Amino acid sequence: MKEQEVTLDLVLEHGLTEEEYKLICSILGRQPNFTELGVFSVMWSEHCSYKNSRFWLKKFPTTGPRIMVKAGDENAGIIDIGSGLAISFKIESHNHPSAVEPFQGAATGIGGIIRDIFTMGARPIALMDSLRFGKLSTPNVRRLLDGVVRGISHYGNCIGIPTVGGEIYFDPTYEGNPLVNVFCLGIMRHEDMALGRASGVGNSVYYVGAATGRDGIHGATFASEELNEKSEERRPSVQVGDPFMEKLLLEACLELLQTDAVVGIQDMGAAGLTCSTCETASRGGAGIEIELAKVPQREKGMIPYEILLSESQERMLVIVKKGREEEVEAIFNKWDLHAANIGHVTDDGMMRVLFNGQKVVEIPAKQLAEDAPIYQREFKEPAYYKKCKSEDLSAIAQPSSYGDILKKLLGDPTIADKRWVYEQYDHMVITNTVVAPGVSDAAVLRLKECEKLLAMKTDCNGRYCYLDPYIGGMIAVAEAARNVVCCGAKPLAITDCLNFGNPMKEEIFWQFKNCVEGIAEACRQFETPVTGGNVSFYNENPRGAVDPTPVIGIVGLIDSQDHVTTASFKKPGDVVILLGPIESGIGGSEYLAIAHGKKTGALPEFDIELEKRVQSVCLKLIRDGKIKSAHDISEGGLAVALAESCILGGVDSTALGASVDLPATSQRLDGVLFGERQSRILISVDPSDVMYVDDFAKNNNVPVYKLGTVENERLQISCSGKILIDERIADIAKVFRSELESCMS
Amino acid sequence: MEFVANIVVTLKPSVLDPQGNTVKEALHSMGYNSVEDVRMGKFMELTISADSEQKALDLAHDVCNRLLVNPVIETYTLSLKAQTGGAV
Amino acid sequence: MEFVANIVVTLKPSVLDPQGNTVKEALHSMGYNSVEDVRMGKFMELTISADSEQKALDLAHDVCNRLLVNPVIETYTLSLKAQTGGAV
Amino acid sequence: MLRFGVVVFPGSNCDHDCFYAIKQFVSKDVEFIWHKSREIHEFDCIVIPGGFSYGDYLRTGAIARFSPVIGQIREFAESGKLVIGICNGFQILLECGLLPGAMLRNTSLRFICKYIYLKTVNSDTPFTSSMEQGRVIRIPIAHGEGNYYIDPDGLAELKRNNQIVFQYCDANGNISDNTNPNGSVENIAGICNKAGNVLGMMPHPERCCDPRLGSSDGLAVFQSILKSLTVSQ
Ligand SMILES: Nc1ncnc2c1ncn2[C@@H]1O[C@H](COP(=O)(O)OP(=O)(O)O)[C@@H](O)[C@H]1O
Ligand SMILES: [Mg+2]
Repeated sequence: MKEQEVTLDLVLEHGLTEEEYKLICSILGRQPNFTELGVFSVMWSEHCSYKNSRFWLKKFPTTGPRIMVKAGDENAGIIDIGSGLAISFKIESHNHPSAVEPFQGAATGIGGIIRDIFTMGARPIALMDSLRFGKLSTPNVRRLLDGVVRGISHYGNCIGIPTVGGEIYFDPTYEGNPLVNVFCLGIMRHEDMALGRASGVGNSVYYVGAATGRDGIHGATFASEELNEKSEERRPSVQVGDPFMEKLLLEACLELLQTDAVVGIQDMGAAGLTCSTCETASRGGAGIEIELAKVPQREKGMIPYEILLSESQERMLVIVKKGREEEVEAIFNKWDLHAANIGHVTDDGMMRVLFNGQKVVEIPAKQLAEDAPIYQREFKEPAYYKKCKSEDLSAIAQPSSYGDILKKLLGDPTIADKRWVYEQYDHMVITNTVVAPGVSDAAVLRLKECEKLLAMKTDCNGRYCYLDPYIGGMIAVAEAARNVVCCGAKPLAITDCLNFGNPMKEEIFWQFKNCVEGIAEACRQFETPVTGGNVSFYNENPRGAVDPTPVIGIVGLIDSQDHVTTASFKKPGDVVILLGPIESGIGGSEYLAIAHGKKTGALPEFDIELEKRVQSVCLKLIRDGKIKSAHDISEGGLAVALAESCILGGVDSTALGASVDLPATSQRLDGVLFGERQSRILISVDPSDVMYVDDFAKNNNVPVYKLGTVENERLQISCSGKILIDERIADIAKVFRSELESCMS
Repeated sequence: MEFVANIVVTLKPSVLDPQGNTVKEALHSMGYNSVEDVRMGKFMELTISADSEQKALDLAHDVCNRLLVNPVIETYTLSLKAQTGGAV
Repeated sequence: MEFVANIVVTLKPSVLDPQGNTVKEALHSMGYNSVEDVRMGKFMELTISADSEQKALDLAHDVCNRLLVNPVIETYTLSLKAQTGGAV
Repeated sequence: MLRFGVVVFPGSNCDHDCFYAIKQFVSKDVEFIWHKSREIHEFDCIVIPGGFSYGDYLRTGAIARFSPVIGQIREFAESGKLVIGICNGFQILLECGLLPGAMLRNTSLRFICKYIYLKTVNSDTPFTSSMEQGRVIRIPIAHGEGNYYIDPDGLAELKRNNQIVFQYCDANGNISDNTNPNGSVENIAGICNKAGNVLGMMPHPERCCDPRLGSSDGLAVFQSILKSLTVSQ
């Protein structure tokens, strides 16, 4: 690569506007040189600056009694969980890299999110993955799924952090633009918290980890564009991950943070060296000066522009107290890592970069890091919205066999068991996994440091968000919360990954804004502040934008092992009870999509007050020891939830069944069976506790239905005596367990 | 006729090779300091039945491009020779 | 002087090659039925500085026997050439 | 008190799990051993834990065998003391020749993490002494290369010396191709050396010592070690 003259064309090519360029000139008091232009373009890209989303992200509640570090202040938020312990967690997207190179794209996504967590001083103890693909009937989709799962498996297993949960949806909307969102959670003692700040004039700036190559130059700007044939040409920006290097970095950094030799630490993620230097300086209210010739380099002849913008993986920046350098170098040496002292902290607030002694960049760090323009994009309600909402679904015929529909839904890869995926992930290493993937609505981890446990899950139904972004956004939070409640946890806080199309399109921005408002409202209602997250725009393929998909990662706290509850029925004779309303429309359901090929309709009624009551009644009953199993009713509705609680109930061939009779209804039966009304939890209780549960729910104004009993071998569902479904568990279990695998082999 | 295609797939020169690096470091710590660089790749041997050398060659290239090689990060070289002694 | 050693490591014929089998089956399902067999191996390229070709060769063999190849399951072939143009 | 040492290589990742399981359930006296150490004779049992030493680059366990600690472990083993390698630890023991055979990739070519059943076919080792012959335990595996290979002569020798310790089976102890998760020769999941004091096994006993995690069957392995060490002291 060669240095170029800065012209307006070049500015535009860098994804900056003419106005932004003027602003840059006024910050500098002169024109930027080529390198500085590159630096501004990555820092002011959508990916790094959130210039199109920041205005709306401010709507999220971010404070609460447990918040120790707020969203946006550092790489990730920190939440107090008592006993002197805190957790840090975050979710991030790696959609575009994964579309181009699924294995490495997903692998480096895992690497990136792990660095975000240990840079806070937390030891990462869990990963989750939230994935969206097109339909598996397409060979290319199978290739993508295979590559993404292998990539996550490769990186997560090697570094030794269990992937304990996640979710996958398959829908044509994601074809050609898969979503790969990854979540990491870490734990620390309060006093081990580390911050990404550079301060103390004269302190040393260390570069540690992998050498810099020409990887991913303009990765950040690449993530801020739509995918098209041109992206193919940009393929060199694909990076290769090295989980072994990251494992060494992780151990070395955590060991280092046990000393008090470190002032600040920050990972080099998007926009690499550029971002980490100007952000640490800006947060620390200081300046920073580095010499690029001292940066370890993998390739020959790199120019400053390339070194500064490279997104090579597995690198960290560490600000070390003056005089403590030897101690720090000894720790890196122990872990066979090369650490280079590349500069020092200054007091003039400048990000100054030298190359062989020659000044190549001089920019006020704070303005570079924080003063990117913020835009309020135009938005407009799309035409489809009212049309779908008012669509008359009464003409849709009832299926001829409810049993066949049940099997079809259970074998639908979106609903079917994801064993083929999670068995490729080490989900047990670190030996905390009390509730493993596939067992319940959320994962549960014990903590070796205290009696409490954590429950966690990611969730989002993009179809709901398409049909009604505001309600869909609320539901994403509500369902995530319901999932951890079913495990016996009190929801603590959330992180979000907002996957949308091109924000310059007004109708897309309308979806974005409404989802954000829905999420913000739900978070206020559930008192679960947002601790951080990520925005991924430009998720489009030639046919248009993906469904709006604001993935919510949630973490809940369980007080005691006794409260841990799973989704499976436990014993024949136990009573099956529904907490929440029984009737449901079919709008927006997986049933409507799978059995009738329709993505439309008004979503079933959603009342957040009712949702809160259902959740708190369920949690209270769990804590009082009255509930033997609890399962959230989601995709596939009541019938699928019943089937799952039966199937999950057995070890190997001894699955349990159930016999339930639904109360007479004037509503459509496919809706009652397969509709996806929210605010519903399927529980089973000991016969002696039925009265108590019934009274308690009613007293708290939660609808409650005694549906039937846990049995052996068969699932029978009738409605006021008339049999609707009667299937052998062995048969439906086979469909549920094997469908994803048979699609993939 | 039968042909054997030997295919060597390597990472493009600018792509990070974590395996190669780690092996190099290991060799250095074993005292083999004169090994200056290590790059790792894949080797594949395909036995192909075809009417002519040209057809076998075309097929081998086709298979490389479609399945065996990931053009995003890899390149390959191919050599073909007729299998002497007929069928194995 | 600089030399480049190309090393091909393959599984011994008596050892089952699950990867090669899987690739073969994938090729068959893509319609490439004329691919009769696939064997997978590893390729390694070592850059060695040495006084003579013989020394470089000895070193490369040494490194293969000590680290790069597991004789229980693998065999290897080695070829060496002088790096033209000297140091890179 | 009996001293356990857990070896840490760059890239080991079940080191803390082994340490924790031993400390909680087996012996308070457990320490980490950094792979560059040259002094291990004060320990009674060495545990080589699972993980991805050196990223498992080149071959699993191939690079780790050149760590200084391996020479020590060799002497330790030759003196008759107990060494157990779990998963990556097993792979390292194969690479350094303390156990015969080699590992290939799972026939599925995928990493597999799940609970399986394991049959104790030799209860006459220090690692299985507290289990009855034929006992079936439920225990997790988590590996991409656990497909144990040994040539026919080697296999005959293993059998002759009664070195096969664990085999993959079903809940009732039946051993068949259907219960072979990775393609291992004769469903072999664990073997010992001729003298019986070095064991390698792919499944993870340290992951199932705590009943909270779903099974405590793995404890039997550590209890056996404890028992035989106590007897020999
Ligand atoms: N990509 C994945 N990675 C790991 N675990 C997954 C993944 N997808 C689903 N799971 C696990 O499978 C189980 C069911 O998940 P899901 O179908 O999302 O349930 P629900 O409908 O209750 O939200 C959960 O334990 C979940 O963590
Ligand atoms: Mg759920």
